Amino acid sequence: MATDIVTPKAMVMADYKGKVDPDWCPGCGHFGVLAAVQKALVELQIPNHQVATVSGIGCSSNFPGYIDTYGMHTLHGRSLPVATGLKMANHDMTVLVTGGDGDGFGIGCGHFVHTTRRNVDLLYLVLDNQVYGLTTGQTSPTSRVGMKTKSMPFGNIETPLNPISLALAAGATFVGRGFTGDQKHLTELIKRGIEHKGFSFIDVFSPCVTYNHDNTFQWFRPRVKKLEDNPSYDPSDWIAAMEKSLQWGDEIPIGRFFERNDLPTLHGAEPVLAKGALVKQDIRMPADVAKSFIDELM
Amino acid sequence: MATDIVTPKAMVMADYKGKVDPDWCPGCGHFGVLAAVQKALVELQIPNHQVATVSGIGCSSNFPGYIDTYGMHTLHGRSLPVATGLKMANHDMTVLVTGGDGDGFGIGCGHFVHTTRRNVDLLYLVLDNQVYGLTTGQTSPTSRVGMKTKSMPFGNIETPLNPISLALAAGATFVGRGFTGDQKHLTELIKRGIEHKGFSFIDVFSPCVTYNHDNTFQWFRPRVKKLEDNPSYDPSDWIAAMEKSLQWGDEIPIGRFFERNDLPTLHGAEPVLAKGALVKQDIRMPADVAKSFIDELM
Amino acid sequence: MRQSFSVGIGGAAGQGVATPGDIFAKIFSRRGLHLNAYNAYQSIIRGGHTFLTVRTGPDKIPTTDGRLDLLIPLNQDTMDRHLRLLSLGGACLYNSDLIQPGTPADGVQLCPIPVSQLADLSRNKVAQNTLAIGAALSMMGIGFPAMESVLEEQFRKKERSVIDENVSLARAGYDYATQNFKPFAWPLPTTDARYAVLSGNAAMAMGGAAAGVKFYCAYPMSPSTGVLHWMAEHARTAQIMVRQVEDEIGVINMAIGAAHAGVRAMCATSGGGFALMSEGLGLSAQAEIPVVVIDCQRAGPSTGVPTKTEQGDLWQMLGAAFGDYPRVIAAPLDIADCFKLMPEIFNLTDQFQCPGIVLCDLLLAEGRLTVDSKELDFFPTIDRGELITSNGSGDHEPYQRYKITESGVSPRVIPGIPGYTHTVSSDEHDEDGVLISDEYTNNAKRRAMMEKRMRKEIGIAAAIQPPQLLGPANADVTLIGWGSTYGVIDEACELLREAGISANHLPIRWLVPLHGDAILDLLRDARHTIIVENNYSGQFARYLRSETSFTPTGHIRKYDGEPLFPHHIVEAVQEQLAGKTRLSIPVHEIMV
Amino acid sequence: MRQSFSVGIGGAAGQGVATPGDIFAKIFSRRGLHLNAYNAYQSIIRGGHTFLTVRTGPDKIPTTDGRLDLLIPLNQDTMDRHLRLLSLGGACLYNSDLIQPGTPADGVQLCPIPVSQLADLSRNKVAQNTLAIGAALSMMGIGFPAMESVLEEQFRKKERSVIDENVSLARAGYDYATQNFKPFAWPLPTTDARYAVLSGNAAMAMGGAAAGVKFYCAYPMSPSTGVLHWMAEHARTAQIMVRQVEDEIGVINMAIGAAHAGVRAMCATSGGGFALMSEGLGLSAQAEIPVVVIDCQRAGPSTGVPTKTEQGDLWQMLGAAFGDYPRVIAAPLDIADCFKLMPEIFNLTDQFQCPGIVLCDLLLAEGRLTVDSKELDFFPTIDRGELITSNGSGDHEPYQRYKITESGVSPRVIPGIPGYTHTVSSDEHDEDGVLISDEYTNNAKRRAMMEKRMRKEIGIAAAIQPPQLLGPANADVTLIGWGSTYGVIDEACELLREAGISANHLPIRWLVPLHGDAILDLLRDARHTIIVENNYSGQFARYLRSETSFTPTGHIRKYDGEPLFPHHIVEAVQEQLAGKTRLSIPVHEIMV
Ligand SMILES: Cc1ncc(C[n+]2csc(CCOP(=O)(O)OP(=O)(O)O)c2C)c(N)n1
Ligand SMILES: Cc1ncc(C[n+]2csc(CCOP(=O)(O)OP(=O)(O)O)c2C)c(N)n1
Ligand code: SF4
Ligand code: SF4
Ligand SMILES: [Mg+2]
Ligand SMILES: [Mg+2]
Repeated sequence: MATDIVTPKAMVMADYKGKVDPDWCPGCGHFGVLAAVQKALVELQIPNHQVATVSGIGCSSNFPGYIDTYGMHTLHGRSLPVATGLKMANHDMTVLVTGGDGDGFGIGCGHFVHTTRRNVDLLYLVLDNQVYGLTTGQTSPTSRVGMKTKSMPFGNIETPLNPISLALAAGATFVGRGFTGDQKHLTELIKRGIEHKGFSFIDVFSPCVTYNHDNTFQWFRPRVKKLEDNPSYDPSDWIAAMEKSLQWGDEIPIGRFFERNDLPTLHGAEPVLAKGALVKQDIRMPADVAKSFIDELM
Repeated sequence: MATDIVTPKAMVMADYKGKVDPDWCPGCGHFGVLAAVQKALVELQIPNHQVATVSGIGCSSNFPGYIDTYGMHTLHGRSLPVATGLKMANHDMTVLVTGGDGDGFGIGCGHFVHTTRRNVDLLYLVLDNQVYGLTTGQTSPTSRVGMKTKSMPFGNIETPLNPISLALAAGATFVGRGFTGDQKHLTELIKRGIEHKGFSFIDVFSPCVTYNHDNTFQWFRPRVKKLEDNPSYDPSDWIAAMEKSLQWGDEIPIGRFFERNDLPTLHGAEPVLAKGALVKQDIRMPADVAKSFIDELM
Repeated sequence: MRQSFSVGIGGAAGQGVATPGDIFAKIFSRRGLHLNAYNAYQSIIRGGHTFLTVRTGPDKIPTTDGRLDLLIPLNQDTMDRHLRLLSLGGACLYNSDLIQPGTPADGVQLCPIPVSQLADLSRNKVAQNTLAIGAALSMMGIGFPAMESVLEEQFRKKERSVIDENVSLARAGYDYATQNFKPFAWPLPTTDARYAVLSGNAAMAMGGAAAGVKFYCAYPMSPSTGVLHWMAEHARTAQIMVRQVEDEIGVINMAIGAAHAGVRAMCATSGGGFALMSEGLGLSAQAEIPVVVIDCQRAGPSTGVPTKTEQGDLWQMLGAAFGDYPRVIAAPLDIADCFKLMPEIFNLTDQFQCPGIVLCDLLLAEGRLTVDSKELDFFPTIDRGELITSNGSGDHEPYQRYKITESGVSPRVIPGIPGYTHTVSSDEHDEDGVLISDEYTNNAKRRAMMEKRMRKEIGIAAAIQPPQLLGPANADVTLIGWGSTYGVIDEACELLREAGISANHLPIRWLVPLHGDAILDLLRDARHTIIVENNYSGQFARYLRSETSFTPTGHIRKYDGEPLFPHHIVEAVQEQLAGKTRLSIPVHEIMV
Repeated sequence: MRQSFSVGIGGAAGQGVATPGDIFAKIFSRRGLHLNAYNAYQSIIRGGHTFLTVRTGPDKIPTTDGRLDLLIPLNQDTMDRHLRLLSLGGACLYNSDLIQPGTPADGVQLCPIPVSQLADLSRNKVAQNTLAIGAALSMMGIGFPAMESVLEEQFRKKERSVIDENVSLARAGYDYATQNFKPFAWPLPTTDARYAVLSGNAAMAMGGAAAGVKFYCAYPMSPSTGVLHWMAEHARTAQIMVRQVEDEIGVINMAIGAAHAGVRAMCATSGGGFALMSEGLGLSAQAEIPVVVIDCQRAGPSTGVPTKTEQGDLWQMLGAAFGDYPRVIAAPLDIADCFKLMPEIFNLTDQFQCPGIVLCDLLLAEGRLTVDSKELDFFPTIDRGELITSNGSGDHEPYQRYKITESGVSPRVIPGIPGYTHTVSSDEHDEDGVLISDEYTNNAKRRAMMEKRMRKEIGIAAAIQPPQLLGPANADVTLIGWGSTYGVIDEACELLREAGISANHLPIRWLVPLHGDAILDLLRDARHTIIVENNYSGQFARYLRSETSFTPTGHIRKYDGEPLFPHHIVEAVQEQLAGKTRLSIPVHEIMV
């Protein structure tokens, strides 16, 4: 790549405003997540052209269209492999991945587990509304037992997936949970997630005001309790995090469940990238390397 | 279905012998798993026509061809959804699913998590050799860091997946680990897994003598330690199981990590199946039901 | 021209366009009128623009049209976009408090409703909708009691006060219109018939239930989700097990598992989900386990335009899964056919132990049509093919699952029966089901097994009806369509005849196998042939050519996401007969 | 007839068939001889039956054949199956301690080697293999030193004693044969040329590396895994990031992510894995992100016959992903072309920002061929198309990712550059990348965007070469093939000419877009046309017909998992010219 002209300037919220306004339903939880991400980027002062926002398909996955970065609106459930490819090809980019609970834990579940264990250095935000929003309200993998939807009108009979325990079991090096209704807390969590070197996962309660009448803002607000408020909670203790992940009911923990910083990231562990971002390396190989390949065949 | 003529007789090993002998490499760990399954079925005296053995693709997945039951050799990674469909349509069958670590934890990972949380009543045996056997030796999701294979000749750089913690996190109601080198223990574990009502998962160390030179019979034999030998280990304690799942190295636990029996199975939770196995129900609906469907539209 | 009356209702998603649509549909169908309804909407839950057209009349209404008799804009945007769809004799009913009228064409009646004078808006946010319906009925010459009973039903789950309020609002609208607006020249007639009103999705779901489907699974995907919703809602009464699965790969494989266990199993999706299912079709074909997949096409490529119609999946169906294998692919011609086709395709897939695909599209899947309830036969012929359901006396020949037979069909057995254990396989195998490739590779056996499977194609072709030419024998133009273009071509032929051009119609319902020779016979003497389809590249034209070498004189195609209207075809035929072009791409007049 | 010599070596998997094959290949190529090798094997790691044919000679060797000059059976099974492949002048070298000879054809020399007398079997289990190679070289008239140096290399990673032992075993075999067996009538010549020996998989991997691939990912699947293995082994020297992914869906999407970031990205799979990738192709097309996918065909349907060749994926490629979209599909003609095609297709996909598919098959992917190293050009032209790699002065027009242009191509930008942020999308979108379907649905914009994308097809067609007719103009028969049938048809034409039938050859390399008009032109005066392909249904014949209405006079097809041999074609042409049939299905003579 040739050299770019960059006029350094302080990033403000307006710099992250997308070309169009979100077309989410008024009151949708996703607005808050968008705002928190934009605030986090402003606070971290990351220039928008150095950020890639990758999503799948869903209401939540329309996110890249509403934030002014290099956006990719990919296939339902496939944001993580796309984001991994992007990060491996240019690890100088800050990579954010956004999507829904259906996108990430349903159809995308396999990628979620594998991207996690690979410790790809990106922040994965699941805008978890425990329902399929864009397809007009079906059960999702995080819908609670008994919840009635168009696809399970007599109530869900499947135990929901626990994203926090799953991420921990898959070897995530940063696991958090946020609530779109607590902007300050969420923004801080997102900042930490971006700063973390490795795979950061944040499950964000982001109520669907149209299709989820069980898990609403009103339902969550009195229940969420910040882990940060408990001074004895140690986010480096994996077993403690696992134990906390089971808590659900009158009290639901949010915050940073777990973080470890001793594992290499995928791009860090790859010697080929030691010479810099792949996209900035020479597209041609040295002549002697080419010759060695032919010599092997003679 | 019309009535079948069944002459009750005691099942013996020969009754479970498949049409052809396994074409696995001499010494392959998979032989032991086959034998243990056959022994377990004999000990439980389950008639072979009441058993369905479903697999994906891989050396391990050739299993159904070597045991005389109703077998299905399906697609790579897809054994669990096929088995779920089969079980839902005829829950009177005993359903065994066999496959490899690539099949189950790689391409099949999403189905593994979801079949687990649904508590489908079947036994899922992963013949885990930490390598892709049939495709002649590539890294698998359970290959250890540093292991050299044809696809990662400089050594694996990805943290392996931990099947035990993953199954626990996904909500498995029975989680075990066996070693093909300990037939008696494995057979007992399989028996328990078959008898368990719900999703039983057993990860079986089943060394690939051709492509995995790191994790061999010799490597495992001194390391495996039976949980059953530890009287204080309580397999109903999920957190304890999680903690145990982390153990790897000089001592590697095998045995029943976890079991709970308080959750309904998927077929048990479905009212439509209360009238008996779906395949045995009338294919025609009652006339008044048909009429009610039309009336709704008028 | 068949007599019909079209109402268009538009607004933002969430403004309640659906309810007036439902109310009109009920009122029309109970009057013994036919109707056809199509909703042009966007992939957005609230906001944006939605435009519902309901067309009704005493004869079959094969399609909606761009010409409206009545427009009910629920917001300014709708007024601005669609007023021009009204022509002489038409009327526009709108909330004059909020909406500025545009300049209508000559002879169009603007009917402002002073909503705030007639309703207490603080209590009912959608008062304008109910007022407008009441007013519309008055202008259509429909008595108020019809409306009252439908409102009672529509809101039956609500409190009494809600119902009463809506009835009184409708009454107010009705009376206001009677006093202030000119009724339509053509009061809506009544007939003694009573029709069922249903969508293609409901029809396919019910057709499946009628065919004896016991296991249905799906992953939500527009425009196929309606099948899941019908199935889920009626699961307990119909005794069908309905599962929502983690993805489409799981869906097809779960359906195959259930089918192997012996029940009829079905699933539905759209193009992107079908791509994920395609590997499973190969399994169904190779293991010889029948399964039926519904594909409701939407505009592509990729996520494309999720809420828009297209016939762009044909080549995906033709190419689904690698290798050669027998299968059945059929495209229902209309919503009634969505029902009727299901038992037929289940019988074929059971008889020939192969996958079956129902290639539908958004237009039919989400459109609504009146259907004579007699056409919804819940007790059709069920032929499960050669299926061993019991071991009889217990004595039988050694069982070979893939026995080589003349027909290519080998008797199948329901797992659980003593004495018939065997393994089915996605790998090539011998007659016993033993894997050829893993046990020993024998190219002679491989060839024989390929030929056994492929022989089924002969049986399938013999079992399905060759297509028929509809209309006069010696027409000026022959219009060839497939699937959902049936209705629009049917009406276009009528309009053409009125315009002095005799037209006939070759609708294709069975796509694979295709009766190529029969088609060539039917087209031999055709003077001017035009293939009409809703896609860019002429997917059917290319397929027909691949089977027959046939090339038509011209093409009419559309790929803007919206369906064809009859007049699009008429105009295109006229320009093509005049020699102006061989490819017409009509411009859509309803902007949504 | 071109002079050639064929060796067949057979045994159970794990008996070490590969090593003698490698040694012969090295010895032949260093003698300046061409060679072509094909291994018929089974999906089993140990046991079963494997049969490797190595054919060599001073001219290009386009294919292997069923006729052998030398058979080396490593077990009884091989003797029993394949002795009949030898005819007058041929010889069979076997371990007389273990193997009973069969009854050979007239003039075939049986050459028993008393292995236990010549070797200490307790020390070397594969002694029979090395003895046989030594003996074979002696009979072929090759001096021993050639063998010695190759053995040194082959075992270079082993201890000195192992090398010495092998050399002395080979020597013993050599001397024994010199004393006891009759040398072949045709001693293998030498030339001054030196060839590289490589498989199609290695060629495609190297071609990709030469094209500048920086990111390669895959999920293992036979017969494409060789590409992954080459890439993995050479990743660090070539500075290519190589990833093994959890499944093929992840593969294509990861490649697309890397491609979007600005590097050339590639992946490979086979039919079943391709089915899973097909949804991703639609993303590549709609988001306009170039990506290259290699599909190595194997016999289907479904898991099929994983170790056997077929050309049965064509329609899967044609139908991959729903909707209409531009793309490039090419089938390499031989192993050298596997290399050459890669930079060409990368240039096209970069220029036209669309997916590219390389449709290879097991025959080429796993076969081995001598290639002049000059044909392996590691510094080909690289054209990345309209790619913005810097913001220049920082001043520019507002950037529109999907700007509507005459060519259909809109300049692409590498993410990370200031001032060009935008969103790419799998949903239909406007010029800015804003989602049309979610923001507002506009059928005029949708149509314009479809047409913009599809206009690229014109540019692609202009950029690729129309096919050429090879051979005499006025031939008795024209053989039409695609991809890997190139070699076998080439040789068949030569044999036909020798048999008095003049034949020419139309090989198709670019499948999509297809130069239909050029093909029709070339075939206009053809007297007798036959399409030759390795599948059941004539997938290419059907496709060609769909594009041109052309139907050939006859077909030669094979679907037993094994490739065609030249004499199969010759005999089929003869029977077809004699009017006996229009469809020939040759029977394979090598039973594996
Ligand atoms: C392969 C495929 N299957 C199904 C769909 C349809 N689809 C679009 S979004 C969605 C689910 C959305 O739910 P979620 O991911 O939870 O996001 P939300 O809308 O709730 O924010 C589905 C099933 C699709 N686009 N692609
Ligand atoms: C869709 C698809 N991708 C890839 C393959 C190729 N394949 C066959 S078996 C296998 C992996 C086998 O490994 P594992 O499941 O661990 O079983 P093992 O052979 O080690 O017992 C792969 C990748 C396939 N059959 N289908
Ligand atoms: S449907 Fe639900 S998730 Fe989607 S935009 Fe509306 S409130 Fe948000
Ligand atoms: S390759 Fe490995 S897993 Fe496969 S049969 Fe041989 S030893 Fe067993
Ligand atoms: Mg959601
Ligand atoms: Mg394995």
